[in-house]
Amino acid sequence: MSAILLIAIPLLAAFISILFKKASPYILLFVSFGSVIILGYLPLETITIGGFSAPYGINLVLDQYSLIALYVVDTLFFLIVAIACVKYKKISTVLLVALAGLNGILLTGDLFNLFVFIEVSGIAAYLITTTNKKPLATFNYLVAGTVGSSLYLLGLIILYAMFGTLNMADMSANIASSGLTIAVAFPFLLMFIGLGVEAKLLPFNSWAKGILAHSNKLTGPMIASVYAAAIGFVFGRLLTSVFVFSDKLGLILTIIVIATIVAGEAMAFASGKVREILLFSSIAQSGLVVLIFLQGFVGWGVFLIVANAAGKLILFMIANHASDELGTDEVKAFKGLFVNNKVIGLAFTVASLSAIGLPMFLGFVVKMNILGDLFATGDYLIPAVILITSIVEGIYFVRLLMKLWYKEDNLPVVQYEFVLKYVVVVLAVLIMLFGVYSAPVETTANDIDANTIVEGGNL
Amino acid sequence: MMTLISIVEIVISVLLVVLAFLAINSKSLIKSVMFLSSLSMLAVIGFVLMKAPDVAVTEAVIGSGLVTSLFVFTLLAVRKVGKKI
Amino acid sequence: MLQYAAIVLLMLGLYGLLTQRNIIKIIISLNILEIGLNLFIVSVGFVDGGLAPIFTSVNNSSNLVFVDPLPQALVLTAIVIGVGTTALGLALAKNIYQKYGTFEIDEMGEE
Amino acid sequence: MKNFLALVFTLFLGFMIITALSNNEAFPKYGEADVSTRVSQKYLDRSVNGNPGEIIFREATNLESGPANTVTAIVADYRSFDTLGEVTVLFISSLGVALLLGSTKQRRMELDFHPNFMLKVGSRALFGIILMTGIYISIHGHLTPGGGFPGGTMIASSMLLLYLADDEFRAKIKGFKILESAAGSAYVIIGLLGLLIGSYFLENLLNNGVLGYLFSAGMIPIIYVLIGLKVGSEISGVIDNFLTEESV
Repeated sequence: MSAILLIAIPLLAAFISILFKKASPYILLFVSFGSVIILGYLPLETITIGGFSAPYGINLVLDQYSLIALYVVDTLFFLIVAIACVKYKKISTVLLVALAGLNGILLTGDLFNLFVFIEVSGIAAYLITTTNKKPLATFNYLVAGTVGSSLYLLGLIILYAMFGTLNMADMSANIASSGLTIAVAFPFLLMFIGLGVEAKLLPFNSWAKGILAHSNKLTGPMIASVYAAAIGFVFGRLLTSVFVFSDKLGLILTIIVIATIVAGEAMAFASGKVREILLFSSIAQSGLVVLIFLQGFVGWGVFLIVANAAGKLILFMIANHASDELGTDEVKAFKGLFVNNKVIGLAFTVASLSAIGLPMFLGFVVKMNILGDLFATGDYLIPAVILITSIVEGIYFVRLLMKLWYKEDNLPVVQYEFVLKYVVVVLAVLIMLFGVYSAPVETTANDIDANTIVEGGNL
Repeated sequence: MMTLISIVEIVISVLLVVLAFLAINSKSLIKSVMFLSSLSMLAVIGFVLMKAPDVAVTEAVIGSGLVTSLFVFTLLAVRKVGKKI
Repeated sequence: MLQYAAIVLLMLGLYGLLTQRNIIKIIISLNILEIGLNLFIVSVGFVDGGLAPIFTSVNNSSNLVFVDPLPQALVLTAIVIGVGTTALGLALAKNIYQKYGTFEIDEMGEE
Repeated sequence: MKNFLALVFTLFLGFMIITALSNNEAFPKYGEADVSTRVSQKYLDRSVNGNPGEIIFREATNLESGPANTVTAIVADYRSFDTLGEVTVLFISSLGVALLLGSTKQRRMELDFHPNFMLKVGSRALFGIILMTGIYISIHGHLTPGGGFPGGTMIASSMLLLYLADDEFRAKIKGFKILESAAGSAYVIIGLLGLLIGSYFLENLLNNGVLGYLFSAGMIPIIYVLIGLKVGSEISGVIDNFLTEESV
C-alpha cells in the first residue's frame, strides 16, 4: 500500500467514469469511501515518485500531520458526497478529480507540485460552483483563483531563482543556511497573498460572497468546509515548517489576518441572512486558523481546522437545504424552523455553540488550550482578539438560534432526508464526545507538536 | 556595445508592452483579441531569444493559435444576439 | 530587458483586471498576466551565451553552457494550465451572455 | 479617475517588484543565472542517481533519463508527476466546457460564408499534412522541441480546419471520448505498473537506449503519444463545444 494510490485511483476512476455516465455517482461513492478506508493501512513514510530522490524528483510526505489532514478531508468529502451525489449526478467526474487534487495538496512535498494540485482542485471547485446557477459569481471565483495562483507561482519562481530548489524540505534547509530573512520576505508575501485568495483572507475574499451566499447543498459544505480545511492545512505546513517568521513580516501577516477576523465577525453580526452569517463567520474562522499557525501552534491549529470543518459542514448543510426548500435566505422566513425538526435543530445548535467555544464542545477544548498556550508565552493581544470575537460570535449565533427555535403559528415546512439527518447527527455527537472526553485530542495535538514537521516533514 | 540581439530584445520588449496596453484599452473586442494574439506571437520570439524552443513551440501552438480561436468563436457565437461586439 | 518587460506585462494584466468591467476584457487581461508570468519564469533561467538545453549532433563536446531547463519545464505546465482556465472562463462568458445578454458587468443589474 | 488610481497602484507595485529584485543579492541578474547551484545542473548531467560521465550524442547509452531534450527529460521523467496533474487540468477543463456549453439540443453554428469546392478539397489535403505534423511532433518530443501538448493541439487544429471548411462537419464525439478515456487511463496505469513491477510510481521500466535515436528514452515516446492523443481529443471536444449553439 502506498499513499500514491490516494491520488492515482481517483484519477483513474475519473478517466474511466466519463465512459459510464450512469455508473459514475456510484464509482464516486465507492472511491471516496475507499480512500477513507485505505488511510488505515498506510505506513507513515516519504514516497519517492519516478525513482528520483527528493530534491530532484517529486516526493509525497505522509507524516502524522498529513495523515490527520487526509482523515479529516476525505471523511468530510465522503459525507458530503453521500448526501449530495444523487442530486448532482452530472459532476461526479469533477468530484473525483477534486478528490485527487485535494489529496495531492495535502500529500505533496514539492512547492511546484502543490501549485499544480491547487490548480487541479481549483478548476474542479469552479465547476462544482456552477451548480449554483450563478455564472457571474463562478466567473469572479475563477478570476480571483487564477490571479491568486499566478501570484503564488511568481513568488515561488523568485524563491527558486534564489535557492535553486523546489522541494519543501530542501527549500527550508537552504533558507536556514543562507540566513537571508528579509530577501525571502518579499517572495513569500506574494505566495501568502496567492494562498490567501483561496483561504478567503481579507482583502482577497470578495469572491466568497457570490459563491457561498447562493450555495446549495453541495457547494456550501464543499467550499466552506472541505476546501477551507485543505487550504488551512497547506498554510499550516508552509507557515510552521518551511517558512518560519517571527520578525516584522510575521507582524504584517498577523495584522492582515486579524483584520480578516474582525471584518468577518463584524459583517456576520450585521447580516440578516442565514447563509451570509455562516459565510462571514467562516471567513473569520479561516483567518483564526492562519493566525494560530502564524503563532506556531501546529497541533491545536490542526484541531481548530477539524472543529471548524465539522461544524461548518453541519451548519451549511442544514441552512442550505432549508433555503433550497423555502427559496429564501432571510432569517425571518426561517423562524421556528427547528420546532418540527428537533433532531436537526439540536445538531445545528451543537455546531454553532462549538463554533462560539462554549464548554462541553470540541471548539471549547481547542480554544481553551490555544489561549492557555498564548498566555504562557506572555502574549495578550491575540488572546484578546480571540476572546472578543468569540463574544461577538456568541451574540449573533445565539440570536440566530433563538429565532430558529421560536414557536410561531405558521411554521416553515422543511423535510430533511434520512442520510442528511444521520450524517449531521453523527458529526454533532462526535463534536460533543471529544468536547467532553478531551484526553485523546490533547494527546494527539501534543504528539503532532512533538514530532514537529520541521524541514518540510522529512521523517 | 549594442549587438543585434540586444537591439532585437529591446524592440520586442517595447512592442510587448505597447501591444498589451492596446489589448487592454482597445474599444472593440475583436481588436483586443487580435492584439492579444500578436502579443503572444511576440512572446514566442522572446522565448526563442531566451533559448527556450520547447516553450516557444508550445506557446505558438497553444497560446497564440488555440486561445485566439477560442476567443473568436466566443465572439462569433454571440454576434447574432448581441448588438455590437 | 525582457525580464523588465515581463514584469511590466504582469502589472498591465493586473491593471486590466482592476479597471475593466467587460468579461472578455477581463479574460484578455488574465492572459496578458499569464504571458508576463511565463516570460518572467523563463527569464529567471536564462544564461548569457547559453545553449538551448537539447543535445544534438552539433552541440556535442563537453563543457557546454546550457540555459536552465527547469523553468522551461515549469512554463510548459503553466501554459497548459492557463489554456484550461481560459477555455473555462470563455465557456462561462458564453453562459453569462446567454443569461444577461451582455458582456458588461455593470449592465447585468442584479448581484 | 479610478483607472488612473489603478494605473498608479500597479506602476508602484511593478516598481516595488523591480527594486526588491535588484536589491536582492541572492536573486541572479538577467542572463547571469548560475545553473550549477540549482537542482537543474544534475538534470543536465543526468547525474541524479550516480555520475554517467560525459554525455555524447548518439553514443551515451542507458542514461538514467534517455531524452536528448533535457526539458522533455524533466517534463516526462524527473517531474512526470506534474505532467500527470497537467493532463488532469486539461481533462477537467474540457469536461467543464462540455458541462457548461453542451446540451442535447445543440447544432452547428452557422458561419457567414459557405465554403466552395476548392476550399473543401484544399482543406482535406491540408488536414492530412497538419495531422501528420502533429503526430510527428508528439513522437519526436524526446529529440526535438515540442512534445505531446503542442502535438495534440496540432491534431486538434486539423479538426478545426475541417470544421471551418465544411459547414456540415462535426467530429464524432463518442469516438473521441473513448480515446480520451483510454489514453488517460493508460497513463495512470503505466504509473501503477511502475509501482507494481518496479518500486516507484511512474518509474521508467524500459531500456533507455542510445541518446539521440528515435527508439530511445524508454517509455517517454509512449507517454508523449498518449498525451498527444488525449490532448488532441480533448481540444477537439472543446472546439466542437464552442462551435455549437442552441438550436432555435
